[in-house]
Amino acid sequence: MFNFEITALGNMFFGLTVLVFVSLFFVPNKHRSVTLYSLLFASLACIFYASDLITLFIGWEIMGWSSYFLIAKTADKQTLQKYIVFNIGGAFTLLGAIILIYGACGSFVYSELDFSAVPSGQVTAITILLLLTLFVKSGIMPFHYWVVDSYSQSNDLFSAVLSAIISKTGVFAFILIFFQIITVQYLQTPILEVVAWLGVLTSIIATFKAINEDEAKRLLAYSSIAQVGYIVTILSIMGSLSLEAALYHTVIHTFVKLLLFINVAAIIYVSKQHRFSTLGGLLYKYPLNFILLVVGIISLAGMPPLGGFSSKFLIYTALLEEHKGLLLAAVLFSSASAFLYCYKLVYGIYLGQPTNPKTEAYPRIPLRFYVPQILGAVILITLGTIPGVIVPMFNGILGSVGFEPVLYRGVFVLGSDFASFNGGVVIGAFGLIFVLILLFFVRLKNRSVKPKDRLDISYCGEVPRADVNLHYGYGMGRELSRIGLIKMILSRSSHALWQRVSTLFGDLSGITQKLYTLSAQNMGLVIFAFFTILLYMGVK
Amino acid sequence: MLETLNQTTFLHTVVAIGSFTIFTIGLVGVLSKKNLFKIFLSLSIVESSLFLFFIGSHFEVGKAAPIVADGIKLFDGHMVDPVPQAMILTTIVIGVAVLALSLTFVVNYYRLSGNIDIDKMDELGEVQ
Amino acid sequence: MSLVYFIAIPILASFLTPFYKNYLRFVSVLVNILLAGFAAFFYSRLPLNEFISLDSPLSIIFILDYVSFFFVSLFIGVMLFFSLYSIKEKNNTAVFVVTNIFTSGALGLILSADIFNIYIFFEIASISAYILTGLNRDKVAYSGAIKYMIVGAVASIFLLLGIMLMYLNLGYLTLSSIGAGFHTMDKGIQYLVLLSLFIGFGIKTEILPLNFWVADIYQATPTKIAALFSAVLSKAYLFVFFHILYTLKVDAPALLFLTAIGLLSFAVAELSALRSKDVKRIFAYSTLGQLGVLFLALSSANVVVVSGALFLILVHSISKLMLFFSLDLVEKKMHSTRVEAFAGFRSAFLFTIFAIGFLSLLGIPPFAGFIAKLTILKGFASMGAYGIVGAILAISLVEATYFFRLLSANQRSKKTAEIKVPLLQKIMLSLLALAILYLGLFPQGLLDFCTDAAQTLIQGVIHV
Amino acid sequence: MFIDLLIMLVMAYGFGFLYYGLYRNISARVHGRFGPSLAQSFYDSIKLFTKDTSTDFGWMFFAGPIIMASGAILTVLFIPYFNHGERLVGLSPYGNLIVVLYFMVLGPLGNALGVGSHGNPFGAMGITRGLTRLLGLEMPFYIAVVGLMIANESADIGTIMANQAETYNIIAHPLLFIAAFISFLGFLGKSPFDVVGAPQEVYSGPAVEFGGKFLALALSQSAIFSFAKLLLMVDLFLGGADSLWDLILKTFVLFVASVFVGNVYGRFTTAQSVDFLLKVPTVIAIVGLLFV
Repeated sequence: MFNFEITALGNMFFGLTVLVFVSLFFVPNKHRSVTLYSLLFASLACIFYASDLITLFIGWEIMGWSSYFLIAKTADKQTLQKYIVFNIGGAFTLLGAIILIYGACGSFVYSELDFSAVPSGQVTAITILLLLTLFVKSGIMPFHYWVVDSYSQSNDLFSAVLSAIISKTGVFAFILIFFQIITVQYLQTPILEVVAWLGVLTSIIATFKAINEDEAKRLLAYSSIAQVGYIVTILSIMGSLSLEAALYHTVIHTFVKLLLFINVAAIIYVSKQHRFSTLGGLLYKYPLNFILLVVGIISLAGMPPLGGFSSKFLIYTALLEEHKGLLLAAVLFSSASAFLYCYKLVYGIYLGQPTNPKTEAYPRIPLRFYVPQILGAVILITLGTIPGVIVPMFNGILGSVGFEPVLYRGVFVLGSDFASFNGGVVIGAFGLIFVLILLFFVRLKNRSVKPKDRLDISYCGEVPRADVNLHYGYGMGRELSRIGLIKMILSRSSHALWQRVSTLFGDLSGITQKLYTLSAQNMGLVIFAFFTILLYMGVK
Repeated sequence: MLETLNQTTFLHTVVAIGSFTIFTIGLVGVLSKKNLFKIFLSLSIVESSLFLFFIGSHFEVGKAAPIVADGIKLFDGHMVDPVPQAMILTTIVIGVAVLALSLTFVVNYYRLSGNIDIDKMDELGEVQ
Repeated sequence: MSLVYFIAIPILASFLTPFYKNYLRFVSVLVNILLAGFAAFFYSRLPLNEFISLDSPLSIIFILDYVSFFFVSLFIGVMLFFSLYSIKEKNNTAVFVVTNIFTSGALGLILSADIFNIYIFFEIASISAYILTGLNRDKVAYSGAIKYMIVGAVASIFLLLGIMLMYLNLGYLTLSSIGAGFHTMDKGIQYLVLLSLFIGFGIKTEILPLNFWVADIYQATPTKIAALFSAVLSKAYLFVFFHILYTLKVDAPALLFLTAIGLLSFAVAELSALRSKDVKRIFAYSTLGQLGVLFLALSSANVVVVSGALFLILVHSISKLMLFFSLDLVEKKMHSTRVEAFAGFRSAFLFTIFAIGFLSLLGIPPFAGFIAKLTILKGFASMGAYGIVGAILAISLVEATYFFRLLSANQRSKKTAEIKVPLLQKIMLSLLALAILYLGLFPQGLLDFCTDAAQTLIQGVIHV
Repeated sequence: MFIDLLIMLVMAYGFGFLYYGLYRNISARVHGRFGPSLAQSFYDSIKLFTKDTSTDFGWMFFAGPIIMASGAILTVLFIPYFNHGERLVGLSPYGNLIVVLYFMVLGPLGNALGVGSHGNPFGAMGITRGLTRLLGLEMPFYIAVVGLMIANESADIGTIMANQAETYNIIAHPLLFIAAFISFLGFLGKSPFDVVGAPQEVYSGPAVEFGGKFLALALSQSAIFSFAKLLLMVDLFLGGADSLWDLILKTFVLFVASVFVGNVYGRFTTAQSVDFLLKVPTVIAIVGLLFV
């Protein structure tokens, strides 16, 4: 029943999983359940190394329910309900697709699946079912309903796993199924077009929702949705370069989210606060944590000279090469808006003035929190400097799914014929300029004075009262809701839709329940009536 | 006239109509009476109508009852089919047993709840 | 060796109760072990026909082929489990008296190959079920029993009608002869016969719209007994119904009608459970839903689907035993089966058992329910019936909703009572859970047997 | 190589402050008064560097302006000055247009970090406004640039420049130019998009706590940065420069155009400007993109 096969694609995703799990092993957490984490790990291995659809499905389901029990320790009932309905639903659409594939091709084994004789309608049905599964797992709108609550309410350790690894299983399955199994010639272009736009709309909407969030983990959750949205968009281009871009972004996003979630977890661990309106001013208390967070958000925003830029660059290039101008414009819009939530994250936690009088008394962050963060930071900086270093691995994957590798011009250079850049020069130039200005500046430094206290600021010519809130974290991003388009995005929510569906089923249930409380006599009436109806139908 | 009455088909018709009437009476009783006793009795009547129909349908004019008595070793063409008789006998026994059991339940239920009206049995159902 | 022992031994054990009144529980275990031994003895001699007394068509025939062996061993297994599980209940002689009769009724139903005997065992099983329902001897129990008896009486009336019509027109009682001669009958009579059988068995196999009484009965019945209803009784009727149907070789539209009814039954039952606030009723609805799936799978006349259905019967029996028995422990502690009570207990062991049971019922790997569901869906896919595949999956989602609601209710509520599970119970329940896991990971042997059994079932009873 | 880079930097610094001085003069004339001499802005810059005291809020406050200045200088170094030139191309062979676009936001982010680290809420407020406005500014500009990249099948600035030997992009893609020019106004901090730094709106915005050498660095980088932007516009839409005079002429024309437009309009609030930018120029740019 279980059939496995070592593939380049599986190796990459499993490698990421191992790194994330091993580094998270160091992080202190009171909700650590060895059984469930091992099950989850095994199920992920099962997914990444499966060689038939049934094994994949088994892994998928075990992942689903073991995550459920991990979340269940901290999340509230409604969140759990959302989680399970969407994830089991997604798994069932996967099973439906698998059954359809079996009906069409007569096999479950990847290598035996041949779609050349399958009618295109059936392939379309299979595609749509599979896409639903992937959309649920990756949180593509409008199937993202479960994501944010689950990410934010699960314990801090598991949020990182959810965002860094579990959201990537959707990406993995997309690559596996649409690049390797149902190859591109059997896919319908309009569907791919829709997928691309769904991905990018998701990222735009999620970005603005993130900007509007007051809770650090919810912000990261929305950001996760947005980032996976890019990956889905870029994957739906179905080209060699786009696959490389997607793989690159997957790697980057895994480490960015690992870093950021653990960073926030560390802050929550010491401060017990998780809202921006009750955090702030921790910069000089936890400088190392701050620097790591900055590394994370620079990569998240995709700015040079760190690794995030490399993957963003590939995404843009891939879209440009295919002449997807509008799509690229939309990606850029979302990408540009991402600066705002990145800044909110760093400002809300570290910058500005402390909002909590107890800030001074916060304990030190245990060193164990730095293991995954430093791992992430090292990888991100490395990938910024020598962006070409992991390209050979991607080329191997491309080769194994039957695509021509297009990148690789040495470790420092990343890019295709369309455009390329030299990561070493970029980071070197930046570093050099930075150091030169710094040296020049330090010569002037002896003429600086320190402020007297935290209220010694330029405040319209007065000294602010001590009880005035000098932290702007609560209001950041409020301007956005005054802008017509963005206001429209922010005021809408899929909550009402899903709520209506849930109410509908509840009402239906109420009606059918009434049937099951019939008295014996009415039951007899039903039986005789049924008999008579069938008799009448038979006679006719 | 008497010839007609004595024909098997005619008798079968009479039995069919009669048992159908009884069946209907029983059915109406089951569905309309509120007293638990009456409902079970009505069920018994419905059952009886079936017995009557079955036995009546196998009765043929001029044949003896299928009783193995002295000197008769074998069921043959002079007797009516013995199987229905055996079946109905068994069924009647079962029916009596079921009726007895049900009446026991009704009596016990009445002792505990003081209620014998089927519409007032509200112990079961969805909790709110 | 005779097949009659399967029926005679348990019923005799009950009738002889006065001789060992205080030790009946041990006797019950012994009886079931003995029956299990018989089953093992007969396994190598399959298939088997046994004629008692006269020649066909008047003889009494017992038949033990692959499929009836499957059910016989399943039921003996369940009853053995039940008797072992309750071996410490000293003051509950009545339960053992009736359950032995119940065993014999259910086994008789499976083994009989002539319709009048089927009717008799149908009644024996029903009567023991009525008594079991009323066993609590309170208002609720009697109320349930009365309801059950009224509906049951209607069912037996219809069954009797069908049997009489068949005998009137054919003059046979044995299944094989009836199967051979059924299509020589007048079309109208055929329809009437099938209709009466459908109503009679439909009530007992708990199929929409004949199943509106079921949830109330489960609620009235002692929780452990409800497990027997769910695991044994309904399955026995289900088997006999399809045994007869396949023997009569009914035409495709009739089977299609049954498929539709099964699907509808599944949907309505799962939907009703969504809002229910009583765990016992939720389990009852879930049983109804699973029976709907079984009904629709068994009526497909496809070997793969039917073998999946047989697998599901086994898995469902095990899961429901687990769930009802665990619920019984909860009920004893919390004095209620309401969802609030369910949410309030604390016991990691019971929680795990519930979780495994739910996951298996939902058909989620790596538990055995998944294999059953997969086989059924695979079969439907090979028939090209993708609509049914979609419907089953969609309705399963509703099922998942309420099962997981129960789990999260327990996880996230304030705990009011700690349940200590006695060692015996712990071992027995763990055994069931392990069985589910084992069958989920290594299903092949059982699947092969199920395929043989499915072939036998679809073939119908043939006169050998 | 290093000499080239140094020349580019010095030129950017010189022209940046020169144009800043011109801007002050022209604005003054438009308002009907006389502005300061052209040298005044250079004096200001050097004077501020030698100011005696400035408040220092810790190392992040210190690092912020440096990152900002690094971003501006990096931007200049990655934009080639001359067409087909061997000289003064800086580091542009190692980067491309996308890299440059991202360098342009590196500065503001560094600034944001620095500003955030002093405890003044007005600074953070100004930064939020700045980032929000940036979001609006980037949209039309990016779409225009994307259009050019698609039209030229390359993201290399040199290639885009070289391809304009026949027709300038301002003529070939007028809609893209209009869109880019509107956001260019905002990038330069000209009316009507100058709300961020305007002291009347929020009490002095991002620069609220800057003084002395911090302000000096901020001013210098802003001068360098505005020249970099002029240069980029010239390279992308006006075919680049063949000689030094060509370079001065083209940047000057573009600069004067922006000054005049800026002086005519009033000021948008943040929300209004983003709204406007997302509606008018973005739509123009998208239409232009469809023509590509």
